[in-house]
Amino acid sequence: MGENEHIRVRVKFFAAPREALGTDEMEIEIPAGSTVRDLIDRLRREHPVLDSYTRFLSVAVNRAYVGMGTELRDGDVVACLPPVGGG
Amino acid sequence: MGENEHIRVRVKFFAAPREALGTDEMEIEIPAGSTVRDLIDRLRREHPVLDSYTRFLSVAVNRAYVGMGTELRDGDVVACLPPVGGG
Amino acid sequence: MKRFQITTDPLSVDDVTARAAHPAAGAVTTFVGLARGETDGREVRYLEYEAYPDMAERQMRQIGDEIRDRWPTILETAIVHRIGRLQIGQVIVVIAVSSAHRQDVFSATHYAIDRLKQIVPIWKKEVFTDGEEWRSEGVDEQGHGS
Amino acid sequence: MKRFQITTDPLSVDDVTARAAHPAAGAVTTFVGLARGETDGREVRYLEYEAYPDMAERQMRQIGDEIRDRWPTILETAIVHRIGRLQIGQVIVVIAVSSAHRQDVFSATHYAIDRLKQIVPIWKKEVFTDGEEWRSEGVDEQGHGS
Repeated sequence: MGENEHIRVRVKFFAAPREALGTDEMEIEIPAGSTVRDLIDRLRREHPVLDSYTRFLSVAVNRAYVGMGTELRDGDVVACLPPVGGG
Repeated sequence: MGENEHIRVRVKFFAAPREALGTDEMEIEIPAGSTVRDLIDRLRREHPVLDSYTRFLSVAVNRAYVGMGTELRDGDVVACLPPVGGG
Repeated sequence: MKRFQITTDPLSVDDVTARAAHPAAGAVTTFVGLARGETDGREVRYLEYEAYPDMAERQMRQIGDEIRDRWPTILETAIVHRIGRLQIGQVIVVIAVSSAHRQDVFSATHYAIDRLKQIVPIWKKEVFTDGEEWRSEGVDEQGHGS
Repeated sequence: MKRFQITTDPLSVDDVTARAAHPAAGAVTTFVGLARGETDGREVRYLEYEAYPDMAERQMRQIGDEIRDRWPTILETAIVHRIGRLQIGQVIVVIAVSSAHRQDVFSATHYAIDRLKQIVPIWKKEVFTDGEEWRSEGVDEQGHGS
């Protein structure tokens, strides 16, 4: 891929950050080679309201938990998961 | 109570000994002062078919487990309980 | 609705769960005993359960008291045991234990079924294609330990 | 009948017990989570549950796999979690674990609810008379540990 290539990912939000943001999903274009951490940093810059939720955020890509260093691919579904509270 | 006084107790049978005996209940007259052990010995003599079941028999009087030395009183309900198998 | 009962009717786990209801309950654990179609490799056709009902209900109530003594966090215990003929796969017994939180409900329910098998006057007969046998945990029909 | 499911429908313990059915099963343990009307002394009016359903069902299936690895005696695991608005006293989640005998079902069911609270993407909002709060075990709304 060239230096200026971009990929598109779908980002899902739940619970408190979803309410703070006012939306449960957005499409984002990011440079090819971006990691989950790059994406989260970008989201924090563009949506400062997310700031207080990112400390304990877990992230899933295509329905599986991943680490912050995971490189994203075009078409990935990235879920921002605050601490869970089922049961 | 005089030496020749008698009491009547109701004896209940369950499961294997009930089937061997062919009845689930009998009224028995025994001398006043008889213990549970006296009653069981008497039953074994009069109903040898019970013999193979008495080794592991527990006894309840008026719905509560009792020891073999317990003295019986007139009107008691004595239950002969083979090893239980609920659940 | 009795919390401790011997019955000839089919059992429902929801029904027994409701019998252990309590306004402060946040967790209920149930134990469900099912009629198995096999014992020691032998095919069981059906089971026959018999009880001394009055005493059995009294003993089950005692198990509820013992649980409350051992685990003060437990709110309610309910035990319903079916008797009569049971087909393979049918529910024999349901125990339900409620508490505000989940910490002690598993131990208490485990204790309840262990104690039921020790002190509650209920008997099980397994009926095979070629005979039948009264069964107790650890003691066979003739009363010999196994 | 799915063994692992997120649903908006009311739950039945009998239904989830049936989802863990197995021809060799002789014992089923269930865990039933109920909506509590009080948290830290504050009155809760009702609860709102939200999930990431696809991933939640996948994670619940993983819990079933983990249980089979840890306790080879376990035959089946079923987990059904309700989402949407839940009134106080209603059933939030039912877990059922089956086995031939009772020895491991309690530990396995306990493990299942502990794991569900760790790895399944489901969130709970408590709605009070004077506000509301997203709740996680050990972490409050702002993400601070408690």
